[in-house]
Amino acid sequence: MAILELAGVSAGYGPVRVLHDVNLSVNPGERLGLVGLNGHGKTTLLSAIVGLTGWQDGSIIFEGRQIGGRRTHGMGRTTPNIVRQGIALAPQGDAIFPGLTVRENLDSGAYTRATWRSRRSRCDHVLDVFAPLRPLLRQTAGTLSGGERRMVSVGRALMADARLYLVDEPSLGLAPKISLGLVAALCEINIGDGAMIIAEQNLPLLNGRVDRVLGMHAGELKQDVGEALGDIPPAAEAMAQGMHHGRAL
Amino acid sequence: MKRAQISLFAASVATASMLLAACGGSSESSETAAAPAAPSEAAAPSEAAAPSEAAVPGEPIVIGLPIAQSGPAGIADHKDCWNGAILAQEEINANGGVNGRSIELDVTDIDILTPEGITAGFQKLTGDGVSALVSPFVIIPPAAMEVAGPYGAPYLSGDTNIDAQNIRSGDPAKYGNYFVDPPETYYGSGFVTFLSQLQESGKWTPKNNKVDIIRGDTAYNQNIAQATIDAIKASGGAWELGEVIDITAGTKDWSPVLQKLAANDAGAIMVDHWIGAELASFSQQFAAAPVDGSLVYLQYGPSQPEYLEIAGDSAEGFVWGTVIGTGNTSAEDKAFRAAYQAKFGVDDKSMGLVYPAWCYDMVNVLANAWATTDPADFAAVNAFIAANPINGVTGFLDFTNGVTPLYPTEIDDPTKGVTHYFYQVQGGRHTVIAPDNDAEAAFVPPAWMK
Amino acid sequence: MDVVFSALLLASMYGLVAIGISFTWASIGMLNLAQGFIFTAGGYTAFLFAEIASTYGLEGVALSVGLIVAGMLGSAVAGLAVGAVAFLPLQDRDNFRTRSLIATLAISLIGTQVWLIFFGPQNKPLPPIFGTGRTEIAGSGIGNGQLGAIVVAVLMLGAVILWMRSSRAGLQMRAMMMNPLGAAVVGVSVRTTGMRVLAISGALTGLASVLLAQTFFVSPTSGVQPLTVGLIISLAGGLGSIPGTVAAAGLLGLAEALTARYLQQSLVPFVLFGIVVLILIFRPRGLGGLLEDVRE
Amino acid sequence: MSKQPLIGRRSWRPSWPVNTEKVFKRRRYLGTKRSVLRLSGSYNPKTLRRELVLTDKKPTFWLIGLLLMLVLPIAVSNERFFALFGIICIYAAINVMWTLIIGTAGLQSFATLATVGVGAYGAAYLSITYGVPWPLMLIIGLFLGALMGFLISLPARRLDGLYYALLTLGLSEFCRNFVTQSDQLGGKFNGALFGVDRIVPSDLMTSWLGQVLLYISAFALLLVALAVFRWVNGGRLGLLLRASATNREDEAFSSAIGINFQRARTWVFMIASAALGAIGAFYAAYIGGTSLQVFSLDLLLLMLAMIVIGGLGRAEGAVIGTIIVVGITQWFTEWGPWRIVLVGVLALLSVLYTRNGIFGLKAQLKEIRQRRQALHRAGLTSRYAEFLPQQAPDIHDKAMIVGRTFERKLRDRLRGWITPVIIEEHRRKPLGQHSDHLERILNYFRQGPIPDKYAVYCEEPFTSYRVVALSGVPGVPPRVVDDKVYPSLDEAYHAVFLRRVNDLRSS
Amino acid sequence: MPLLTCSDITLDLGGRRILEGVSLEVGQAEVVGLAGPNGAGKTSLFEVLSGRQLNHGGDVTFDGVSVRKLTMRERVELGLVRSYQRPIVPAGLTVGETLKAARKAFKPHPSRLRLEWAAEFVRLRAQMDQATGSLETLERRKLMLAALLVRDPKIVLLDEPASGLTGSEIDEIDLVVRKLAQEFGISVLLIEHRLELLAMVASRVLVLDVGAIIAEGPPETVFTLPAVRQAYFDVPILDAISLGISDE
Repeated sequence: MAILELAGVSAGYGPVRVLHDVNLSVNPGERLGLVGLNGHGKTTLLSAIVGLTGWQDGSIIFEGRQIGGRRTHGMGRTTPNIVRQGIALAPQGDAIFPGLTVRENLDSGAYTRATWRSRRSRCDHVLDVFAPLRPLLRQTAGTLSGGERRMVSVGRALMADARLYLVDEPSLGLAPKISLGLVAALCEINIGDGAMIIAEQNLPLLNGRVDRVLGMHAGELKQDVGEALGDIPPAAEAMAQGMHHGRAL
Repeated sequence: MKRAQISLFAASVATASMLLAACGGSSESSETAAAPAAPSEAAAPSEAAAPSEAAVPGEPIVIGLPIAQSGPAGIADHKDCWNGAILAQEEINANGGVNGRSIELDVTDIDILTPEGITAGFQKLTGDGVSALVSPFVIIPPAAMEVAGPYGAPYLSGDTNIDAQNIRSGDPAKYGNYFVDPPETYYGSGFVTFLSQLQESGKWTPKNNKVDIIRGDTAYNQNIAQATIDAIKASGGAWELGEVIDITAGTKDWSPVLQKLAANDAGAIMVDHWIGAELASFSQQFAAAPVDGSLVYLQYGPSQPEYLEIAGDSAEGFVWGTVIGTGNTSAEDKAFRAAYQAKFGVDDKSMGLVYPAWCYDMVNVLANAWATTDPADFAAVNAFIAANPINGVTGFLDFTNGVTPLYPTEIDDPTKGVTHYFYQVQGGRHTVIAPDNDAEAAFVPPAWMK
Repeated sequence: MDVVFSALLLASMYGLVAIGISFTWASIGMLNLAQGFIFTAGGYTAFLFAEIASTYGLEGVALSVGLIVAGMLGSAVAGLAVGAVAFLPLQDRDNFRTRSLIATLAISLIGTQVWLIFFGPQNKPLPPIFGTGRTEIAGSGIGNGQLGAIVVAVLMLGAVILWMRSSRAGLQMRAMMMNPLGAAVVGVSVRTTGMRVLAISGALTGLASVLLAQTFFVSPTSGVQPLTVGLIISLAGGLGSIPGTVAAAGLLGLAEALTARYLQQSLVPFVLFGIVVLILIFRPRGLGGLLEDVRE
Repeated sequence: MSKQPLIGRRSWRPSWPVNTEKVFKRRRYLGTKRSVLRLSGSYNPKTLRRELVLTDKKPTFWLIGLLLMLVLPIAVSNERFFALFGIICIYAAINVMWTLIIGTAGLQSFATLATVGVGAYGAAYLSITYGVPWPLMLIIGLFLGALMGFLISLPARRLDGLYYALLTLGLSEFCRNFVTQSDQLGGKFNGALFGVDRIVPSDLMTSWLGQVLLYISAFALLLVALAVFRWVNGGRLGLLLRASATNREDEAFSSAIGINFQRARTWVFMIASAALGAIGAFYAAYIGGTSLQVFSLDLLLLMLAMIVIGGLGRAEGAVIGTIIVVGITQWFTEWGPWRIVLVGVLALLSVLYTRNGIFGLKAQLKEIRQRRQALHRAGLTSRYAEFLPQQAPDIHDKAMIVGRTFERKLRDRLRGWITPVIIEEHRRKPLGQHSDHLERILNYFRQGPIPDKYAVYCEEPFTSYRVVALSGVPGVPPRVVDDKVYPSLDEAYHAVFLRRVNDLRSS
Repeated sequence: MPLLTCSDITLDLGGRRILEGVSLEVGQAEVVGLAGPNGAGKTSLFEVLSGRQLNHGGDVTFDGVSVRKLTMRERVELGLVRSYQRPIVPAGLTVGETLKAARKAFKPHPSRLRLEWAAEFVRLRAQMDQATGSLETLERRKLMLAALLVRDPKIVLLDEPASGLTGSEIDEIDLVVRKLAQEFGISVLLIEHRLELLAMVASRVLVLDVGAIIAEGPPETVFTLPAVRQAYFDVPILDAISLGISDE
């Protein structure tokens, strides 16, 4: 049975409709890549799953429970409930708590009553993945660099005892070398029979690391990734070669 | 009449708002432009509100009462006044009214803190065509006089304000309809006189002749403080000014003041502040840590019903005074108290001692005048009130100068003026201790003076 | 020593009121100008409780505890009511800060008049909670009422701050202070937490109300002064900073006590305003206002 | 008015047929480029007749509304009505200036009434003590207000919005305490000063003429306040401040283009404060005195309720809000405390259910309507046309949607036809007779817009050709798209074809 | 003489050293690129050069005079303007009003023709009465550029003008940058992650890493230097990430 089943999901903000009748099903143990250009609805799709859009319509079934449906009221009102059912989101932009220490930030990811007790061991586990955070545990998160913040943000999502991890644009605004490392780390994490969706603009970053890649274009899902990426942004290697051309083709 | 005014206002506001609302955008249809016809039709009835029309024989005579009900100040006193007026009105109406006409009260809310609020309240009443105005204090009397003066109907006010009375005497032609109680400055001179009399009577031997004054921040209290200081100077060394301690309204912690008082150790302490609840708080804290042997005088505030209720046992032994209070010795006073307490379900402890009596008296003054004059003839009524003093529960109401004279400071004859009462809390109730001919009991030194 | 007691009393009362304002601001971004209404609500509830208790002849410790609990409960309920009107419906609308500010203003405008209509303009006293006697400490006397108020206030403040620092719910509230979106993402419901915050700060205000009613009584407008003082303290302390607020309460309480004792009572407002201006000149975000920097 | 032909979905505008013989002369306000009441001449595209069109109804409504406000009290000639509308005018003037501070300058200052109070007390005190006549009082008030504005604007740069708001709130309290305790200003009537030189001599005061004059003076004050608002908000200062509104992004932008928004804010604040000071002096001269209540929190709350109910940041909102609130509180005095409750409820309702008071309602309704349309349209466009979904609501031209939908369908079809066979066919013979599908594809390519259209550039005839892209702008040379050089024209043609095919595929 | 020079810039933010002894020169009508991994301090350097960040060590000279103490706005008046990474435009204005605000920002006000020229120059495709909020990224960037060019600046600092744009949109920016330098003699200092754009327009590229300049040279060669490749392209081991420094 699919862990997540989207049927006819439309969503948007205010007068704007960003997603159009999206159908998607994610299987247990699957790592799914979601690629597409800016503004074509990747973030909105992930936000819709946790109810962070302005309004949405359609059915989202997570582990047999309906978490979507028709909603027009405020953004983020149902999010905490959905998150507590076992979905962890590392949002675009670092939604970390700048005044708390790194440890407190990570702890806050284990918010539910059950995970709260095991937060120490979970924290160790996350620090194994993101080793650079270990010496920074007592530091205030607001003073971290962009890469470290992103690690805290993703690490916080990993603290939860989730069945479905959603990671939004791990590479955004990061230098190629850092983003590559981050994505590689993400893809090595053992998710068991849970699932993970990584939204990413940079297709080569995901190549070969995820089980399946879907494209996103103008608010619709495309099986054909090339169609979604009219212009595939160059990966690091391609950039170096592409310098001699007028534009990257 | 009221309905006409409401609809007049509503129509104009609706029109204006529709029009200005249309300014907000451009694509609205222009049909709203047809609206201006409405207000001029609605305007017609309000012109009928000329005062002369109110006096059709057989119809009730209307007294206007501006009573503060919503603002942050004075509501308790104003409510007292309202009650007193209701009592008088019902008594008069029960006795067949005035010349067969009943008396009616036209009550409106008034914002006594802003000139425009006072103007609005008074204009509401003059617009209704009342035959007289009875008002407890307003904070800014000139604003009220500005409306009431030209209107001409008798305006009986509880403003103890020397400057308002100066304005009246400066232009008697314009403000000849303004009848008031004695100004606040008498609190000062009366207090010093009281101290001297008390000392002479032998009931109290002051430990020293110093007088400390705790001064509140309103002009009212500052005037009283100044009058007290002047009176102390005029006493020729019998009394000596101690320290003047300034406080602000809203004082909750009196300990700094108490510490200063203890350090000064004056023979008499005057708390020149008018808010009953804060005086109650003072009483509580003073009673807990008193200055031994000092006589404490609180200004008019304890007349408010809440004082005794809040201060409770701590209030015992404090002295206070008022220039327009209710006595408890004469038959009229007792009858009034009994009637008032029966009607409003209060007792001696929880009855206001100033404004119920004053407003009760004022309605009676008016009824007395209307018995022989035409209520619509304001000049005649005013002349009658000025020329014919009557005996009320606050004392002898003689408005010869528009101001009732005060016994015993201004005149010596208790039958020729209203009385400056001094009370002491004895056995949990306010007991008149001065002047002598009205006293229920003698001054009893409180616990800290024994 | 008298001055010290004065200062302590003022500081603890100020602290209780200001911390409610500061706390609400920090966690849900709402400047609660209905704090005065919440304050009077606590007072009136305690007053009603006292009325009922006197008919049943309740006395002594039971009465005292009952009064405090009733006051805190009443204010907490009032806090929830304010939340239901000014927080829940507006919470995810744009311009929430301005909107909620105006909504709370309207509530305080309405609240005062409602008290006036139902309870009349008279001040209402509460029975003494800590007795009327005096205690001698270090050579100077202090009323039991004041002493009890200081002790209870300090204990309660300490408990709340400790709870904020160490518990899961505290972490959740602090997380929401920093980043409401992030909090939602980790499963903290802004709405429930917000209401909880309002209830807790309401309860603290109610405590202040009951304790202050010992000397200050309850009246429809008795909330205005605590509100302005609370605003000034939380301003000087740096909105949203709890240690800063406590420090500011101590500083201003001491300043007020010293001014009233050695200068004139009437100079107190000027001195307090001057100190706040000075603080803001040197620290534009108040004594502890670091939080604002990291929020956004 | 002629019969109004409805063309498309153009919004309805009132228009009048004009004499076709005469040249239409646009009347302008003196010294500006604005036409009177925004009347302009235009052709009706349907009847092809000339018309006089009211392009913006706002000025007309302002005119009617203000005229009504002027005439209404005079027509009614009721003493109470004069007083009510007089005080409405003064409060409205204060609120308009406050709107300038909060809306235009974006400073959350609550010291408005404090400034008014300082102007009023200063002018009243001088008038009482030295017999200063009222015109001089206004000037004194102006200076006091400007001084006050300067002092208050000092901390604005340093302090954060909310801190500033609370500090200015404290300032009112400070002023109140100061006046209360000052023996000179605290005066005779519990903080109120009375006996100021009045605008209308007191012997005229009770007459009808005096009342009318007094009211007209208050009305003139409102007009001046509105004029100042218009002048500042619509002028350069207003523009600069709107460019650097309130959030940090806007401020970053405006400092990038060199706007000194701090100075502009201070200026607006000073202007508004000076006006407020003058209004204070006017108030003192109008009422004959002033009271402590100007510094109180209660009045400030009521004022705030006024601008909230009307709609924050708009002059018309300030005026209407004032009319409603002052009307309720000063006219229905017999309702007692309930009328304050009513004001509170109105403020609460406007904050809960409207976006920006009464004047936000229209835009709000419009937005609801638009959102419904946009959702519908977005549903259409997502299936057929090529839009980013975000764009959909901004497209009002239906023809554009139809056009794009057609384009999209066409491209989908053409894309399906592009096969290796077709490409091979073109490679073999770029010019000449082609199969039907290729011909259609080529036709589509030929129709493309000139900007960025690929073209062949001949470096050296018969040996060296390159592919370029046209700029689309006359005088701007084409740019070279890549380094490749083609030896023959046919190969260059085919390269262009391949590029276009590639673009078609990726579109 | 170079138009803009800075020497030995050091900058500390929140207890971290962001820039360490950075010196650079930009000549008249020269296009200089600035590259480097995220967190290298590129934007911070812009903040220093543009005067938004004044608490730094070292000196900034523009057009022969030291502008060390001048604020951003004062530098704008001298002809040193910058853009931002995010395509920010005033939210409450229309396109025309935005340009008008730029024209009227300070005296002397350029003529309206100048404004039209600027809009035309960047090929702004927007109605003058269109709300800026409805513009797309590219048009926003162009509007920002046009607003900057109204003032006839001497140097423009562009912070990632191509981020968030597609290939053909980048071409338009490319064209504008080139014309600025070649036809109007305006110098350009350019931060860009899209190396292909840098390669096309810049005559010289500086590579910044960890707050210091590690390489400088023409774009054809500079990216092939081992130090640059190591900092920029090589797939890292995770432990090395901790060196990254925020440039926000």
